[in-house]
Amino acid sequence: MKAGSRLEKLLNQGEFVATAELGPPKSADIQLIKKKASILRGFADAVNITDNQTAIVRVSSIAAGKIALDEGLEPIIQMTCRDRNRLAMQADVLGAYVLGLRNLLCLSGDHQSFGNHPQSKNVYDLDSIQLVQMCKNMRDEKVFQCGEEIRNTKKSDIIEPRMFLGVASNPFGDPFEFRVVRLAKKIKAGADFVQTQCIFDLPKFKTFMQMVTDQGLHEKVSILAGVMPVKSSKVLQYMKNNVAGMSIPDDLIRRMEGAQDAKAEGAKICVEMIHKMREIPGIKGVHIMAVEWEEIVPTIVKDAGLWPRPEVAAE
Amino acid sequence: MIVAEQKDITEIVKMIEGCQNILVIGCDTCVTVCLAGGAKEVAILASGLRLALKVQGKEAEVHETSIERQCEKEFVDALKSAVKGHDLLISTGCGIGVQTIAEQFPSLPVIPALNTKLLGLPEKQGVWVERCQACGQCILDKTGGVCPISRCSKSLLNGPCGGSQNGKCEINKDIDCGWHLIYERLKALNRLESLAEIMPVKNWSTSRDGGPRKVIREDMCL
Amino acid sequence: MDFTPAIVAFCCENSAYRAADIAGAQQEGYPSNIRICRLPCSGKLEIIHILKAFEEGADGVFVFACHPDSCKFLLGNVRAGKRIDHTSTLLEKIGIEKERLRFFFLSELEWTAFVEMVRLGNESIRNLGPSPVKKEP
Amino acid sequence: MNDQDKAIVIGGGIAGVSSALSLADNGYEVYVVEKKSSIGGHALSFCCKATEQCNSCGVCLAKDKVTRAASSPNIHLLTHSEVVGVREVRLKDGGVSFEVDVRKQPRFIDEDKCIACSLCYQSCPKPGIAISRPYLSSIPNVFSIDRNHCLAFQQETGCALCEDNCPAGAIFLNQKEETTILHASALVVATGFTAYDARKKGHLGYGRLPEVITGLDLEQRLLAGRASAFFGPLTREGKEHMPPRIAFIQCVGSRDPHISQDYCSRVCCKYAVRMAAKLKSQISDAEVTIFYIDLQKTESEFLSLVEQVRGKISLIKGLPVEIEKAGNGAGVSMRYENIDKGCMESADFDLVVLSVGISPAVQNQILAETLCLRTGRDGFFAPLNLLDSTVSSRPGIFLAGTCQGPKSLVESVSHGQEAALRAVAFLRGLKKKGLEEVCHG
Amino acid sequence: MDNHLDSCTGGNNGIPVKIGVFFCTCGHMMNDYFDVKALMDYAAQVPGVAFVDENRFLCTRSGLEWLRSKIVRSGCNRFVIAGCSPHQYEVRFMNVLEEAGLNRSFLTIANIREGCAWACADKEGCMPKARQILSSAIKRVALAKPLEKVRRKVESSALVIGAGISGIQMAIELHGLGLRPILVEKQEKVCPKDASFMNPCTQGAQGSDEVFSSGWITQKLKELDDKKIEILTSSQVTQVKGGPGAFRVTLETAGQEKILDIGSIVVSTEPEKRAVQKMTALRPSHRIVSLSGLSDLVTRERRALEQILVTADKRTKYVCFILGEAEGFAKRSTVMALNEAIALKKQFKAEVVIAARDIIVSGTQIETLYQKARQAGILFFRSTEDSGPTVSIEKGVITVRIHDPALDRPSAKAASGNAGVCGSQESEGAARPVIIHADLLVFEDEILPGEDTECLKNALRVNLNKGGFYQEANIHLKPNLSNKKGIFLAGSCHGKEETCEALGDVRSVAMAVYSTLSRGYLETEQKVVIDTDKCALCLTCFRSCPHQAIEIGEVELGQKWGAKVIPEACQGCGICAGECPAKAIEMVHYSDNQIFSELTLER
Repeated sequence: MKAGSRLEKLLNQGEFVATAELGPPKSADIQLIKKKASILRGFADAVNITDNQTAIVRVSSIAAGKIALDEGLEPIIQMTCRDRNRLAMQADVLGAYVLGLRNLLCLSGDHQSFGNHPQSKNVYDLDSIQLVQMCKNMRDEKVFQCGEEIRNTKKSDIIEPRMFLGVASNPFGDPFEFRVVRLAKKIKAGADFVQTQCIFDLPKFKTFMQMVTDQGLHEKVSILAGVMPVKSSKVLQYMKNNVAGMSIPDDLIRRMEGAQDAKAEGAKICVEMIHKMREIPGIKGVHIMAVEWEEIVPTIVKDAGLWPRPEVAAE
Repeated sequence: MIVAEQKDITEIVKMIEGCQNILVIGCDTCVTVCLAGGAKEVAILASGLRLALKVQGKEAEVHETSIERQCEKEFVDALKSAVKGHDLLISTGCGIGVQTIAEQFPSLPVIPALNTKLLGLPEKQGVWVERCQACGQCILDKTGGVCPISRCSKSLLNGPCGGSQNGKCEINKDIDCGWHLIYERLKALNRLESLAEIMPVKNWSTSRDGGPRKVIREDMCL
Repeated sequence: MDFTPAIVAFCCENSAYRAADIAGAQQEGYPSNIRICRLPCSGKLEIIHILKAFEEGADGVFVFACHPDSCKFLLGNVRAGKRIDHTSTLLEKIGIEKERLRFFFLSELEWTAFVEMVRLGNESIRNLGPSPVKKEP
Repeated sequence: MNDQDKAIVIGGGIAGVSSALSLADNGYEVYVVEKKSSIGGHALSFCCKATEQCNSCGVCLAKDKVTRAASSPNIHLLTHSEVVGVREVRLKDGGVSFEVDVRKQPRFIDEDKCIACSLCYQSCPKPGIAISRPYLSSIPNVFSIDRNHCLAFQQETGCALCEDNCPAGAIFLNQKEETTILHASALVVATGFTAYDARKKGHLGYGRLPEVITGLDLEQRLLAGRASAFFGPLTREGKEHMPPRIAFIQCVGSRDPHISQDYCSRVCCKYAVRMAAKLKSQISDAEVTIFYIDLQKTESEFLSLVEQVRGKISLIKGLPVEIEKAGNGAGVSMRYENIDKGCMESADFDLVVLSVGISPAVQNQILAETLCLRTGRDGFFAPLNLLDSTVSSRPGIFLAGTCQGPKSLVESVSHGQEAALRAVAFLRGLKKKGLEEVCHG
Repeated sequence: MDNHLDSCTGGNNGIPVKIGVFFCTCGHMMNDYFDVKALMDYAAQVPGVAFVDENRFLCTRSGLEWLRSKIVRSGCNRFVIAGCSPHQYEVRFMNVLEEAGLNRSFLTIANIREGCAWACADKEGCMPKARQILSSAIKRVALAKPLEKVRRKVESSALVIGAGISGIQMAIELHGLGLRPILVEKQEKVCPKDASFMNPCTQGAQGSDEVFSSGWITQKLKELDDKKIEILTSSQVTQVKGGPGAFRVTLETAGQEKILDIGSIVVSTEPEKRAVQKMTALRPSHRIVSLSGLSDLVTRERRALEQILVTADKRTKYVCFILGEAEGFAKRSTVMALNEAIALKKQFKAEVVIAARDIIVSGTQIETLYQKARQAGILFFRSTEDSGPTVSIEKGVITVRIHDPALDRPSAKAASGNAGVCGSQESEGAARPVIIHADLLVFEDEILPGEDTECLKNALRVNLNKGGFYQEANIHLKPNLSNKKGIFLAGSCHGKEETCEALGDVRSVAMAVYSTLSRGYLETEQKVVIDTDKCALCLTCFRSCPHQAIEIGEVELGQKWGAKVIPEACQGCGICAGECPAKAIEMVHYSDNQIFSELTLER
């Protein structure tokens, strides 16, 4: 056991896990967090709590994560390198840990120019890989980035934050050949699980996974494939044109256009995608990114035959 | 070289509010080469200000001069006589120039006519691009001679983020992805394997983050 | 109102200057308040020259260049065009109507056009009234 | 100066001028014998075809050349002059040379004295007819008096107003025709072309209908002023101020076996489209149509020009069968064959421009006899070998420009240089030979 | 107000400026417009003016004589001539100055005839304007600086790049003029890439079918040999410095670097050929060829051709040419097509069809060739602008459909019936295309700039036009100048299509080259001067000079670097002076101060 988080345990049990996403509100509205949490409860083994997603100010991921935890979810705290330097990050890791949060997803983070404070100064003291490394060292070497031991005073004993560390991977970014290398790097840095960018272009993803398995990376880390239900063809079109590092086949867009009930079709596609994912060797689960559409998650999980979710086996 | 860009003249016109006798000082080095503050631009700016003042019906004199390098006290000192009788100095030098002038002429207000933008080079005539952040700890040896600090929007040290597509950066289609360039370069040099190593956390204390910096060459100190 | 604007016309000697000559020789009169300044090529015209003209009290500045692609020096008219765009934005920011700076394409043989342009140009400047630069403090 | 350093260029058109310039630039003494009162030929009577951009018609190029020629110390202009005889003479050093008789018609104004102040012109009772100058700053920039119209030669009283008014005392009404003899070892024939006389094509109505003009007429009109000037207020279908309808007719006197001018004049498509574009740029609402057989899409600039006018003017494949006064009195009506539609159609126009072709100059035959040169069946001077069209059938005489066959303005300039090259090579050859013989002797 | 005086004495190294003003009254004509006497008085009182006089006709021989004597006697060192436009006699007057031992730039013309007397719409405006013109002319001349003349010896060698047909001819012509041509070819041996590129323009028309075959070339190659013309094979130009008369050219010859001093450079490279899109779209077949492919068949692989066009069964064979698919070089295609068509008709008794929008005949004898083709019984179909011929391959049979509206006319029934011979008439319909089952289908080639154009362009620093061929788009460069003086363009590299045209072009270029080199030296005025101390080496002038007349390097041997003008290449436009951010560049005859001095208005 590295962190002993629920997610970790389920993966160790060899379950095909399903994680979801919970975007904290752009206001101090605690009810919204609770509402979303209640939707997802029982349908996701863990939920990512996003960190100022697309560089738009929101309730901090750790605070929201704590609430989710209290609501009976297993949160995965996302942490970007955009907004904090190494001090703040380590402080937050400690903070998250003392609040009982056990999963941490380390990200570079979208550039602030996308968000609602494009004029802000970005930090990028570390990059995502260095962040993972730092957290791993905090957990396993029990030291801060500076090398100091993690103890309050010389006399007091070492109490380190033990986080189950995740990273993101975008199989569709360029240069394509480098994507696997980068994943390998992240694993080397200490990643325990990987959540991929949401996948629409299956063939390309398969080639990616082929390269991954060829290098045996799938044995070193648990890979959760990202899937995304979309409400309309417009969303796809938008992502195709505006979201960097996205590969979306046109026939998919056409299919959505053709559909009478776009939403239903979106969900259907997502389900199909999940089924296909299960067949790909090296995939240990799915990460369902129903951005601002949490209510669809239960349906998808059910239709995908992933319900009910397994329990952690008692030791 | 240092690349600067002239401020909007309206901004400058506001800054000279109420001054009677103005001297525009050009710099014959970097800002001349980057076509922002050389003799030609000084003349245009001065003339522009004169016109602006006349249009506002104000009486004021605007004179012009130019020196070798505004970032050298000795050169700036040489302005002493030229400066006499002026109640405002405008520097078309980079930020360094403005401050040197301020230091040398403590009693006179000096205002900047330029925005100092970047350390870079002309990509083509009239287009300048950034190449260095003066981080104080060069790693170009590891990155095939392409600087990730200045050319990656996130100054990442371990390869392109997920936003890199078709060699372009996620924040803007006409910005090259610095890491893509590094990748291509190392591929050409066939040293890709070096990218597999994790580049350690950078020591930013050598950059601005370590507070105002200083370079001391003991042997050269008199 | 009775006001004769002072107008400086920068003329490329390969086109407009000759056109002006022919117009003259044809006894094809054009306003006498147009002051012609001969240039080897519109590409020689600098921003500062235009500004100086206004400083000296010109109410309008006309620039005559050869037609695109026919500059004897290939790019003179292109350069002139760019400089003039730059100048007119500058003028506007300074508070001088950019209509006071006019850019024309002309060939040596189009002297009738020259006369027409000068006359119309002169009218438009007249309508604009004296240059704001001349305001007495 | 030695004959082998001299050349005579017959014809002061653009080809001749460019030839003369090339020779003069290399230190040769050049005599340009021009029939008219000034050099430059057709080229200088053309207008600038620039629209929003330059359409590279080359008139300014011609003007440049002519001005340069005028100021070249090695070039001597003989205006009002014609070559009337040529004899070959052997020189002492064994080289050959030509002895050329040049007859100069009186201009009645002394070129050296005249200062082109135009006072004579102003004082003349028949200005522009009796005393004239082809165009401003013509070269030489000197007026000339036409004996057929000048009153001094008609009335017994004898008008001499010009003489009295000339401040420079440059007028000599008693000037006589004179013949001078020139020596040179090389001759360049550059007598140019004659525009096809559209009157011969009665059905097109040129000379009969005022609305029908030739390309050359249009050139001159556009040179004199803006296009809008030559249409009055057009009223038709009861409406006022209707846009002018203009037609260009291609291949008038070209590609026409019936008149044994079965060659393409090479320039018409280009000048028609250029002028169409020009008209369109001056009268934005004008309806311009070009009637043609085959559009000669050759040079890249022309292709882009065609692109430029695409959609703005209409191109119809087919030629008119007849042009008559329009029934309703407004303009002319034309019946034509529309090859693309494969039928006869008819339309009305306010102006019809005939793109007249390039015909051999009328005097070619006479000149050919004087110079003992061969002309082709098409009436142009025939080169020995089409791969080098500047070499005439007689050694020492070279051909330049449209006297040898249809050429555009720029092509003529180029051809002029070619002829100069041949002349230079020939003269150098003579010199060498001369030297050798001297050494032997 | 007249500070221009003190400011300029410096330019006149200390000697006080004394200005002489001469009026030409053009007869008495000027007096009709304004009071010349009054003007003279006005001029006399302008500071710096030391001498004023008038003459009735300065431009005449006697006038110039008078001027010369006055210039000498007046003891002035700057002169203004008030009279007609500078475009009339400026040059003559400047020459007079020179003869009088003064620099020609110490003269300014006050254009009070065309520029004022004749031009003023309002007579009362005339006098003041004349005064203004005069005063600014005086100020201007007071500021005048001398125009230095530079005389440079020139090399008699000329580099001919590309040993194609044009290149070879060029070398021979230049040699004939006593110059030293050096032929550069990137292939390892000189054999024009494609003799057929330039098609015998006069073939057929002249009867001699071999005006221009390989025979022509072998003969020329021999000539090269006999004349001992220097040829550098497998060589490429990598860098060119200097200007007309004195280029320093760096070549790569068989891997070796070689540096040559060259007087003048001629580009005569050959373009590339490519199959037109319409052809590449089709399934490749030995029965579908490009024009050049066809001429290869004709000349080299006759057997193959026979297999296509001669078979046991006596069925007539059909050959179809489709023209007008490629942009540009239409003349070349037409001529080639006509020639080949006639040949095939003659030799194989085949039915030959040429489908084209327009027949291009604007060249030497092409019309005749066209007529000849018609008489030979070749069928011409005119496809319309919007519906070109379509090609399809149906079970191995190449089928061409052509819409020729001419055939829809009853009158043309006969013709269409005739067309029927070479195919079948499609069922009745408004527009009935002619259908041809072609045994041989021929497309024109698309002509593209040579593949080395880009790098050669960079080495020579010359411009290309939109099509990527060597530029000449600007009328002032015609007939064959590049944007850089001393570098010329000859033949197909700038769009010449016919052999005659190309060879003619070669000769006119040869003449131009000779004109630059024949005198053995070049004398040019230093119109532009660069103040090295001010030069910030920003390269702006270097980049923006349209004639590539500015170089960066040691200003004087062993001195520090700076920008320097190559006077022989400079054409005096002043663009560089306008761009220079350090104000280091000045046009001698149009200095800023001079221009400013003309702007001051009388108040």
